[in-house]
Amino acid sequence: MEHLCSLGANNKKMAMLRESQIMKIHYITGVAAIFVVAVHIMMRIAIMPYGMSLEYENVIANYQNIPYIVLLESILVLVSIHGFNGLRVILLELRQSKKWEDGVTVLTIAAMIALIAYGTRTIIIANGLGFE
Amino acid sequence: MTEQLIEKIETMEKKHEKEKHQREKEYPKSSLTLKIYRANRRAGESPHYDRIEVPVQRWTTVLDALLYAKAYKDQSIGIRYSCRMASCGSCGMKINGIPRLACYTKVSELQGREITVEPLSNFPHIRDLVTDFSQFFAHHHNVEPYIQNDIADMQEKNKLTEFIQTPEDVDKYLQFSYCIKCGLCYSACPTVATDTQFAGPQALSQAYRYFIDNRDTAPKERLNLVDNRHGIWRCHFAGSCSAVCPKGVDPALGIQLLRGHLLGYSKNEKKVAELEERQKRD
Amino acid sequence: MVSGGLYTICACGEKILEMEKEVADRNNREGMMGWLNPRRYGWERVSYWLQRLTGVGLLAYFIAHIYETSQIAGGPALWEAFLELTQTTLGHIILIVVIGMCVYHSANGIRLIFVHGGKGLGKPGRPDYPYDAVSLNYRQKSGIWIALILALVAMLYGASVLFGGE
Amino acid sequence: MTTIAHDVLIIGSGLAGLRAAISAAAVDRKLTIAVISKVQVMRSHSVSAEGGTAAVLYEEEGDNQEAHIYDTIKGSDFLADQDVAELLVKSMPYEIYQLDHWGMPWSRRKDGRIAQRKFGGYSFPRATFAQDKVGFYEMQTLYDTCQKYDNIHFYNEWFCTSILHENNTFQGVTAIEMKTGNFTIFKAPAGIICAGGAGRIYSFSTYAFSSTPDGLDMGYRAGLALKDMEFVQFHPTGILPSGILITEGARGEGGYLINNKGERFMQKYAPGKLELAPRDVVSRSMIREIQEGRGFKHETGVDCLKLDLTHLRAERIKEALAGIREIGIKFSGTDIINEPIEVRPVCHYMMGGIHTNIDGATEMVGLWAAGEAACNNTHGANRLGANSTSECIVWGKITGELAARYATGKKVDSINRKQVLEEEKRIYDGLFHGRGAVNPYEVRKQLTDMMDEKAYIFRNEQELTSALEKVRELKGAMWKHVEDKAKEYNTNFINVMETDSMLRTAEVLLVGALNRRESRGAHARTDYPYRDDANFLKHTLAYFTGNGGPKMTWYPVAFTRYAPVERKY
Ligand SMILES: Cc1cc2nc3c(=O)[nH]c(=O)nc-3n(C[C@H](O)[C@H](O)[C@H](O)COP(=O)(O)OP(=O)(O)OC[C@H]3O[C@@H](n4cnc5c(N)ncnc54)[C@H](O)[C@@H]3O)c2cc1C
Ligand code: HEM
Ligand code: SF4
Ligand code: F3S
Ligand code: FES
Repeated sequence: MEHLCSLGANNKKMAMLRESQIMKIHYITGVAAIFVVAVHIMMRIAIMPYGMSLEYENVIANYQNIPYIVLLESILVLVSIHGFNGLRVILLELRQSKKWEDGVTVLTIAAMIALIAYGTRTIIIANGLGFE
Repeated sequence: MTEQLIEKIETMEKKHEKEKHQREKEYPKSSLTLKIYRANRRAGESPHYDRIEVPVQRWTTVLDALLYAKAYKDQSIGIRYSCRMASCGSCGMKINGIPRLACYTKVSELQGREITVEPLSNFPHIRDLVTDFSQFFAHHHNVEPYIQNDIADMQEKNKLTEFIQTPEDVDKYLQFSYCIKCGLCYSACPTVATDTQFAGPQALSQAYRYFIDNRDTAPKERLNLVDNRHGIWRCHFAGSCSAVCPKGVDPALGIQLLRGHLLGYSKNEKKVAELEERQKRD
Repeated sequence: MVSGGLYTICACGEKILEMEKEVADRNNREGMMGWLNPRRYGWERVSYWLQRLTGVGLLAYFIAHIYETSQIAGGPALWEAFLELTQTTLGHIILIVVIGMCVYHSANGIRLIFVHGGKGLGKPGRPDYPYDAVSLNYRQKSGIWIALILALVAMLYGASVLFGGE
Repeated sequence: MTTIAHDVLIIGSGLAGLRAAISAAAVDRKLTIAVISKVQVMRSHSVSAEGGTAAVLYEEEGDNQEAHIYDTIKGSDFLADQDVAELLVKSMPYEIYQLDHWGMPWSRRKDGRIAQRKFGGYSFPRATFAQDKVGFYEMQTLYDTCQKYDNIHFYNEWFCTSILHENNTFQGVTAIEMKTGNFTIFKAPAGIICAGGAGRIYSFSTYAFSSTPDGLDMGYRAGLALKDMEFVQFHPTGILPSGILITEGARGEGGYLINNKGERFMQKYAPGKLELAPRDVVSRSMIREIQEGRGFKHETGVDCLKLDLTHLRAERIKEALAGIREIGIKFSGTDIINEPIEVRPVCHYMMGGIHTNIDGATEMVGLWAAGEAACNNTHGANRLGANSTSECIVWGKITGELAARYATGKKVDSINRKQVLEEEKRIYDGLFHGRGAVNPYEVRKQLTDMMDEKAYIFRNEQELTSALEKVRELKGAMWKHVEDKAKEYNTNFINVMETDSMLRTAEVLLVGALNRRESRGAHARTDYPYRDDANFLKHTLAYFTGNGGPKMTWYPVAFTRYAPVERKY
């Protein structure tokens, strides 16, 4: 049955991922984020007093620790994906036009990539700082 | 949570309900004021409120009051109504700020001596209390709300017989087919408030109604139909649809159950109903 | 041919394409004001709004946090200078709010992940008058309250760590 | 002025209209079908039907079609056309199953088959039901099924005002789009009037507020005959003060009617069937009880009796009569599980309508009528409960198909411009721009209250005559004006047009009632208390004559196998 309805038409536009796949990723990244963020915060307060953990040497020392780097990087990726997709959802609901929707999609993806790149840069540099 | 706490709250609410009933029994004959939203955009009339005094009794509904006002105070009030018994879905409007059916809301249930009536929000406004439902109906249309089955259209030559459906099979979808398309849920939903293409609670719960009916053989297609940018994922379980639904449809429930299938939490175990062999009649 | 309506409709939906008009008609939409109004609609509506608010808040904090931590690349002096900027009373208060948001958003998020799949909502049945929606049950309300309480507890704990240490 | 062309026009979107649309659309997907309705399509009055739809489904369990035919004819007090009743009964099982295939949530028995319950006047539990919202679910099923067809076009909220015709051939209709107020011409070679009943000419009535006789009146003004209009069914159980219906299903499930002595008084009047005697019998019995002082007084001061369901199990009520319970609590303040509910006979159905033959064809070429607006003589002088939705569906299907076949390959070349101008003059000059001091709503109220009083269950010469005088007086009063001058969604204008048609239809009804000097079925005359087969075993026809009263003639009843006998239950 050929129906020219907006739902069907929208389906055609969604070339990359189905909305259900996106939202599954949203949920999974959300749940995963809980664990990594929890570990991250624990390390801020459980190993040494909070104030101390923020001292330059301690922070740099952390960046020498490979498992910790992995942790930070995964927080970065998971939370960025989750957060920017969340933002995309809210913005998509705000206005509806092809221009706006395409813009929102491109911008949130771009912002996500930029943030991940920027955060990764910090990790690489901080890691490098320790070897000097 | 502790069961007791829940129970306590529930009994409290029941008591409150009972008191409301009592209050209503003692409702005096009197009059009150309707504060009616008036506007006719096309004719260039800008929005304002009219206050009209009407006599009321214990059983007077807001619709009765409005029709009285229309007949004897201001005949130009624009209002949509038909069945006056909460089964056609015409008379949805915001009464004291909440979407309700005018014919299903007794003035005695409302607090205060003044009742504010406004058109449903989220529907394009036409005039006074009347709004345009075409987009709402279009959303309903878009979820393909009919049984899809090769033998849905009976051939007259076929043996006359029904699909075998147990009462339990019926109960799975019956609640959702209570929907009278009054649009209250659509008016209450916060996503609909901003997303003009979101299918909305009514349409999505109807998608589930046909999805779970075991006479239907197109569950996959139905899931695909709602799985898109302005489809089922734009429901964030705000629950307001179910809070205002006058018929107990609980669209929020239908939507989440349908999404359970999309997420793979639930499997569609429904066995397609069979036709019972029967003697052909003349 | 026309029939009544903005988005002309036939049973066929022949003209429903009009719904795709670049600028859809927003006449009488509640807009962002519609996100609010818990007064009218109960706890689930509160949860809807808080989940958004905290989500966006967390994202904003997260971006700020990435920027903040990037200062480490500038060497010890810059890092200390920046720490001074953030380790103020205002900075601590913001951090406490973030903790609250994070806990609420996560706890409520877990609830939502179940609910969005129809878990914990009860079963459809034949509604009895007066109709109470089974989906708006006490399990959901309790879930929201628990998330709120957990957030409060976490904020208190955060306050004790941040302010208590001085 | 816009002209909209289609192949088939369906005026009215109740059960009959929607069923007709589907069957017409299925004939040929290239035909375009317009469904025009003065309410939004799925809001038609049919959604209010509660109790059931009659059909013979379980022949293996003892039912048979012969019995259904005879029950219908006997219920009609032998005024039904017997071939028509037979067609109804034979077509129904198919329709029930077809609805099932389209998704109708019929209530089921334990074994998964369609359930049926007892209904008044039947010899077998034959009312197929879906809880107590049968009409609603049927409407929903048909409306949703319409969504399958891309050649069905819905015109929501277009008010039809007149039929266009030339040389006794249908050409189209004129209509006003309520949203914009535009006057528009629809043209099509074929049309079906499915505009429903006229019950709002009574003020104590189960009907939706939209059930005014504008459809009937449209046909009447176009020269079609109105048939058997004097037969108005009064349903025994309407609640007070609104007149909302408590379905006969409540008695089918085992409810009792009691008087103020606590007696099940139906034992006196219909010992064989008790509460499940046909409606005319039960209603008359109730009025007798009231007249003899055994009624209750409702707090509004109206006399009534009580319907007792408290002896039924609460689960059964919640299962099969949930809607009624809701209505009772909401609109009458009574929970039927705990207390008997106050009821009174209430205007419920019009046996009469536009005169058609067994195929639903009217006297005009290219025009059919189906549903309550039509009178194809299924119900005679009294309809059995649950037979009306059946009739709507069966003749919806038949007329839809016939109209579509007829329309295939035809086109309307030109329409009768003169009629269009006349119609414009009638409604715009005569009503919209009219002048007068009398409030049209007051006229409506006086008319309906008067009908309640003088053309109720028991009638007599004197009251009917004074009623007729009153109608003519109201017709002449200075009320024809519309206060609201806006074009957009002008319900004031619509209401005035409705009132105009109500007055004309009420007149036909009263003249018919005066002429029928006998008591038959729902028409009970205290001055002629017996059935008179020698003089009145025939249908009444009324033709429009302009401003004078209707021209009345008679029309024969079709018999096949059943000779009239005395009707006893
Ligand atoms: C409360 C109640 C309960 C009932 N229960 C039962 C039952 O249990 N079983 C049973 O068999 N029967 C029952 N009946 C009777 C049955 O419901 C009706 O006879 C039947 O629904 C009539 O359907 P219809 O399609 O002819 O017209 P309706 O459903 O009345 O529809 C009329 C249509 O015509 C349209 N229309 C009218 N005038 C115009 C105009 N001028 N221009 C455009 N459109 C117009 C209206 O908008 C509407 O769409 C019940 C009736 C009532 C009142
Ligand atoms: C820590 C950083 C986090 C950020 C920056 C973040 C950000 C966001 C944003 C912006 C939204 C959009 C709000 C909306 O769609 O209504 C959102 C939604 C959501 N988040 Fe998070 N979130 C975070 C953590 C989490 C966690 C830990 C969970 C829990 C498992 C979670 C679960 C959810 C859920 C379920 C939604 C709702 C999606 C919906 O309603 O469709 N989030 N989040
Ligand atoms: S789901 Fe409820 S509120 Fe929404 S349209 Fe249907 S009946 Fe109305
Ligand atoms: S109110 Fe809206 S967000 Fe979902 S639960 Fe209901 S559709
Ligand atoms: S008038 Fe029909 S629902 Fe209110």
